[in-house]
Amino acid sequence: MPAATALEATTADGALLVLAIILPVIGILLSFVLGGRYAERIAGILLPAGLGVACIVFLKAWHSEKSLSYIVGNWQPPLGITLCADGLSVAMMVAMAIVICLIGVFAHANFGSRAVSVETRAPMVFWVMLMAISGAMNMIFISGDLFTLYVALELLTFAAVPLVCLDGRAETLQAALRYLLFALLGSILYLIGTALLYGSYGTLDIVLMSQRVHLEPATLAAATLMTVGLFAKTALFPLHLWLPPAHAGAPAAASAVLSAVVVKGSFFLIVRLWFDVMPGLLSVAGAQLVGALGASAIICGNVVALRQRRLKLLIAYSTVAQIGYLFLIFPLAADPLHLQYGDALTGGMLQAISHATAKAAMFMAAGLVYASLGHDEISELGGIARALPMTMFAFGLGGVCLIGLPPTGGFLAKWLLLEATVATAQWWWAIVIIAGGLLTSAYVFIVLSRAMGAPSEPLTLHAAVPKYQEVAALGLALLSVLLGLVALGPIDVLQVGRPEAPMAWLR
Amino acid sequence: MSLVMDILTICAVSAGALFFLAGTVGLLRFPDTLTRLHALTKVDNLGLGLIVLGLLPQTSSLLAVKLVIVWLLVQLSGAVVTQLIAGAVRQHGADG
Amino acid sequence: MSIASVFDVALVALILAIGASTILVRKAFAAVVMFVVYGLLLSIAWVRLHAVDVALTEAAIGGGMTGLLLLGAVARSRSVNVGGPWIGRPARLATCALCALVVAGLAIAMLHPPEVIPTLAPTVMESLPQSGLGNPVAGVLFVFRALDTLLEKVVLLLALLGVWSLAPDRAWGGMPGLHVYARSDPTLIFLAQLLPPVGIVFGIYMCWVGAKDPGGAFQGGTVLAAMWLLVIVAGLQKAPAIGRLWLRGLLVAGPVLFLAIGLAGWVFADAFLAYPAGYAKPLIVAVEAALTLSIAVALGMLAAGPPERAQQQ
Amino acid sequence: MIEAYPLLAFALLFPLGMLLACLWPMALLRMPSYLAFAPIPAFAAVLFVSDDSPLVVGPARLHLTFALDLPGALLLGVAALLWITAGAYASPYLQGRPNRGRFAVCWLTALTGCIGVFLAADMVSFYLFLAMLTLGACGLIIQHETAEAWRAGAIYIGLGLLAETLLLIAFVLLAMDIPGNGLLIGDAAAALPTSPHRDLIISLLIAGFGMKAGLVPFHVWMPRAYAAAPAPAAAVLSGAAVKASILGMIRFLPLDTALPHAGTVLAAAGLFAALYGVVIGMTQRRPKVVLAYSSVSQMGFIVAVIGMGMIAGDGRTALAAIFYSANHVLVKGALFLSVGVIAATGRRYLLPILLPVAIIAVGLGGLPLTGGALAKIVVDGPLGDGAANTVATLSAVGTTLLMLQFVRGLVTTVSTDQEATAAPSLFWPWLSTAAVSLIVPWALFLAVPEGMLPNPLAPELLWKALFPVLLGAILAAVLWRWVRRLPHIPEGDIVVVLDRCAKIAPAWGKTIEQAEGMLRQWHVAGISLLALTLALGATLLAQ
Amino acid sequence: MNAATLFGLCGAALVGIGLYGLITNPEPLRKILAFNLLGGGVFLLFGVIARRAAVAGLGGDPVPQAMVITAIVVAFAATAMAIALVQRLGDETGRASISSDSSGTGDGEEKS
Repeated sequence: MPAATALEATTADGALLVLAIILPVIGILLSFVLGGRYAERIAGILLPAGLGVACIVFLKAWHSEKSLSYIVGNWQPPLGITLCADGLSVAMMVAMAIVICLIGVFAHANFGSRAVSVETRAPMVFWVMLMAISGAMNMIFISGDLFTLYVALELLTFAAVPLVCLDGRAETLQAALRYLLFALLGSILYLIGTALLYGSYGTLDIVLMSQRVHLEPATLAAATLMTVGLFAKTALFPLHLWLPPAHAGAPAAASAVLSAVVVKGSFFLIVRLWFDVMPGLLSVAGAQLVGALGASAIICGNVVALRQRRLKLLIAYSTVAQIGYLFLIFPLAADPLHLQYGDALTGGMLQAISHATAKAAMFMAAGLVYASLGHDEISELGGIARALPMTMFAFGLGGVCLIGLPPTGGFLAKWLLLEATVATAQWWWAIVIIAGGLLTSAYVFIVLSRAMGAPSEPLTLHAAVPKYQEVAALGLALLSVLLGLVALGPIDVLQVGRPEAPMAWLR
Repeated sequence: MSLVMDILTICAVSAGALFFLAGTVGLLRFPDTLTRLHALTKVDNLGLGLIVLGLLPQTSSLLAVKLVIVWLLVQLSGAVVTQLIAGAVRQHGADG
Repeated sequence: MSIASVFDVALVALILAIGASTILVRKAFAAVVMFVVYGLLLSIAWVRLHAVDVALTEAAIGGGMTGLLLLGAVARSRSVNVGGPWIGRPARLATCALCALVVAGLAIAMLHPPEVIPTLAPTVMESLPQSGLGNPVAGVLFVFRALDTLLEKVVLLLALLGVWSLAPDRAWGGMPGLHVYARSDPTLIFLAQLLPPVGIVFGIYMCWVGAKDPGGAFQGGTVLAAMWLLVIVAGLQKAPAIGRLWLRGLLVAGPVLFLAIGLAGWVFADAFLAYPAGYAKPLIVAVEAALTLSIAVALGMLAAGPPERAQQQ
Repeated sequence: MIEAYPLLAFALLFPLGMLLACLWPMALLRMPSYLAFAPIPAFAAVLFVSDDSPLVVGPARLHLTFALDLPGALLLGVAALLWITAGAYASPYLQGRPNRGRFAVCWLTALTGCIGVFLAADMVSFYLFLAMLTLGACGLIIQHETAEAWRAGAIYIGLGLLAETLLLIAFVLLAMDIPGNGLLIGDAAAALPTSPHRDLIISLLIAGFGMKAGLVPFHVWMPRAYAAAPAPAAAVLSGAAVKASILGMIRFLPLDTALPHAGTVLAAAGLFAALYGVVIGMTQRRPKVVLAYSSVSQMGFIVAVIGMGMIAGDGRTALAAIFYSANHVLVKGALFLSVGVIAATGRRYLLPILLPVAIIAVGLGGLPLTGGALAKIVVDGPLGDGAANTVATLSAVGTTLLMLQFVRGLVTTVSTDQEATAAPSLFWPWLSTAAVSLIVPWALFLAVPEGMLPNPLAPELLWKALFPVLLGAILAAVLWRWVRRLPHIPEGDIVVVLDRCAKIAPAWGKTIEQAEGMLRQWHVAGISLLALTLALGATLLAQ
Repeated sequence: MNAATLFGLCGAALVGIGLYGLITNPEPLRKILAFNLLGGGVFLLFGVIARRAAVAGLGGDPVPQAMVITAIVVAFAATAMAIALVQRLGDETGRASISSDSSGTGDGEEKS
């Protein structure tokens, strides 16, 4: 066996990581053979199983306070591939698994395939793609190799694009095409980066790379191209052209998974890149640039959301804005001056997780509103709060989380970010965070007040909404509210495997 | 012996290259599809044939067989494609 | 300057010229033709870079299959009014300038290689005997980075499902729309009868030889797929309905076997995707064989497009 | 004495439990009848808890802490009384009106928030319950669902959230200054004078709490909200809920340390609001709006007292301000409730009801022997003898004037049915509030040890209190007699300016939207991608 | 300058050409074409890096070569999907373009 400079080893429960990846793969293969009629059943077994695996991994990492790792095929890096789950990975894994499972519950109404006798298109595609997204996300969270991450990224894109145009209307096809092409542009830029990095260091293993990395032209070009490529896939502000039509046009369950889960994949990779692969390489000016993009995303996304006439477009633009918050962690924690300041990273991750739960709930609620009204014009929402109280309550709770009122996860995340702005003396980001919160509350209030107002003409509901769909949305919304309670302990897990910097405010 | 073989190779390959050149010029300069096809087929047949012929003395026997197979396959596909294009031209008129 | 460098410079110039004209030429059809040429030239470049495996793949998939797809798309989109507004000159100039700057950055990165160029080649050669394979690229694909290869197969399947998902609801389970190009020309039928036997032998040979020489599952699979498509286009056989069980079975056979052997490695060789000592080569060859079939079917169906006609029973 | 722990817990959990019970439709249906019971445990806690040992909830890492200190207890006690009577008043008031369930939910939310704020001893729970209070109050304001109510609700929640975000920043800054990892308000206030961000934090706190307290120019929400809310809701909002800001100022601002600059600002703003509320209030006709402007004036006065305390660095100011607030809680509550009672009463039975209303109302201006007079005596010390005292006297004159204006307006709202009487279930809660508002200040005053405060029955003090009232009455008479037309100022006065700003905002929004639409074009996005690549590369290179 | 560097520069230039085409050409098919061209350039970079790292007995580092094979297949899958999308879009609208909001105000979504 070749001797690597730093020997990585399979840890005791590392095998669980393999399971987290291959469970969805098994599901996809089985669905192909057994056909679409069984796809839902297969997903119904494998997605909760994946959640179970994620929970176990989470608990192991939390209790042992160590990362889990697994060396695939017993081939040490740089030759082989490792899987490694640190604190960030396990937290995201569990959160995304929960969101995906609840989306699965919600989707049963639209994509249920148990009753039909022949395979039909939409259910087959939806469930397979949902499993693929879950597998790809797990892969992104735990892979320790930059090229495997590229494959996982593509897996994610290929699973996400068909979900956008599941209903086959021309405008959703257009949105899907836009999304696909722009995402491909993003991933090809990422691929250039991996090539250059391999050329410079002879490895793509994250751990080895972080030991060898230093500033030279190829690394610089690689870092830039990879970051910008991932920006494009995350829909960071000026590169968000594909997001609003794609997320607003997709069926509700698909919108939820796209907005809540899929964009977090490429974001996570950016975090990996700057915090684990090349820690300290981001210059102060670069970090400020990224932060500025995030800030403009917050302001611009929120303002445009405020001006939308359709509910789903409003929520989609709100996603554009919320993505902006995620990128504030770079000026607050990623540049060499502040690298030791872990709170902002924790806040950013928490923001990603609470946005996932809240946004999924809001998209589900919007979908239910659409289903029962037959449209989602905000000005025509009058009376819907009385017809679907639980749904609008879920929407409201999700909105409260986005605004950042306590005790929601959004509050805790913003608190941590604000604290970081103070600690690093960068008050200008605090202004953006606050202004974003106010704009968010404005559009949440507008929607809720319309929904609670009286209808202009007697409300006729197009379809009855199944109770469990409302419960799924409400469950996610409650989750986003209760996320603030992770401050009581589980938040520590985010620090597992990080080099230093315990939480300043909980010490 | 090897000198003779080398000379044969040089001659044959050069002649083949010449055919390719002529064929390419023809492809670019000829006025319509059918005449262009005519130029192309010459290249396929003779140019490639001469080059393969020229290379044969330089290779081992297994590789020689492979080279001949390559030539045959190109012959086959070239002939068929030419037929198809010509047929299409006759049907729709030469607009491409 | 040696003949080789003259050739290289000429090749690079040609590639760039063809590449630029692919972008700049007005007609889409001409652009696609240019692109096919570009693919072939690239595979020559790959040979010059001593990467014959990649050259084969590039020629078969990058140039051939992609070219086929694009040609088909151009042929079909001719009737519809394609195109939007052209982008104004200032924007084009700006894009051009920015692209040039990006290229300059990349060029600087390429011109400044590290002092000691890192390589894994010795490591690979050192570990390769354990797998029993002779082709280092196959070794990397199926032994050291097997996880990537496995996932990539899943990507292929997902892309196929993605293509299928674009079918209208009523056509689900039916036949792909390849019949659009189908024409019963006697010459074509002649070719479709003559070529496939040769092609099949060749494809299998490529897969088999991949264990020790350039070649392998991808290249072999592509050749098989091409033969299959030829038969379909000639109208000798219909494209299979996507709901067929045998089709689904073939599609997943490769990945399933791969996964199964990977899982078996967990039991017998102590790690996922590890091969038991001594059995590595036969197992890998088996996986490659199954993958060749799966890849052939997947590529063929990808090229055939989404189903368009309901299945006629 | 009884252990503090279970009582405090019960005080919070009881309304919270009732709130959660509303998830069950049957309970929701009946809830409006039981609103009066929700604050009883809190009141009991005030009566029976003697020490201020804290209640700590949650594990050691991040806990919520609740405690009953003297200011909190005083306010909580009177607020709980008001919540009880107003709750009793609300149940018949709601009879047969739409949205009863939502009213109950919002009521309980606001109540829980109110109790929580008064009890909170750490910043997180303070913020949490303040937010709850705001949300519940907003729900109460939009109860009638008229256009006016929606507008009032929007303004209220907008300003409320703005205030809370300002407070949030202040809290974050404070949390950084506390040694260790605690988040207790007491520690924060103690650490504030030496904090590096002291001035910033104090400005944020003053701005945040000032918005909540309705300081000019952030008072715009008050007239609209109180006018739009149903009478019982207006009573608790203007009486109890708004006092959260006063309590917040007292808890967070370091009154023991002399901070002359901040104190002067606060005092000036408060005194200005005290006069401004009177002047604008005089131009109003609707009784509820007049009462709202009176609230602006009274809250301004209390803030001024706190500001004077800050100038002097006198810790006893806190209690004085709290005493004044406690009186205001009950009086304002009783007056708002009377609006509903009078509206249900015919001209024939008007006098027996109008008389106590008038006494209580004028009491706010300092009529001798009422709570108002006592409150004026209590705050006399902190205000000192300077200009502030003159302004205070002026304010007392103005308040009398304003209250007479209120009574005058009230008379015009009597029921058209000569014989009508208010339902007993409406009448008795009002009467008890009125009685309580007269008795409780005395009880509190007498609880203060002898000698600390002057004797309220001393003749010179009686005259000092009576003189502004008389002056006010004379002025009122003059004003009504000879000045026919007072200028009409729209409710919420400067909100009109805000409206104009609101018209400009969409234009900006439109510009941003158009720019965003342009950025979403494919080639523009592509160019920005390339530009971004180069910019990021350049910044990395610059390292 | 050795052959590897020459091809490296060629790859870089192809990336530029591909990016230009992808950004400026309004036709989706041509964008897909440009994407493939761009991909070819990127793969060439991999090949150059492999070639640069050649050791005795081996023409190049096999690891990047293997990665390129994987990437080529992925790119083909992407192309197939994009083309299928373009064709379906063409079928639905009779007009295949992804710039619905060419007027620049972004009201393309609101038409529906």
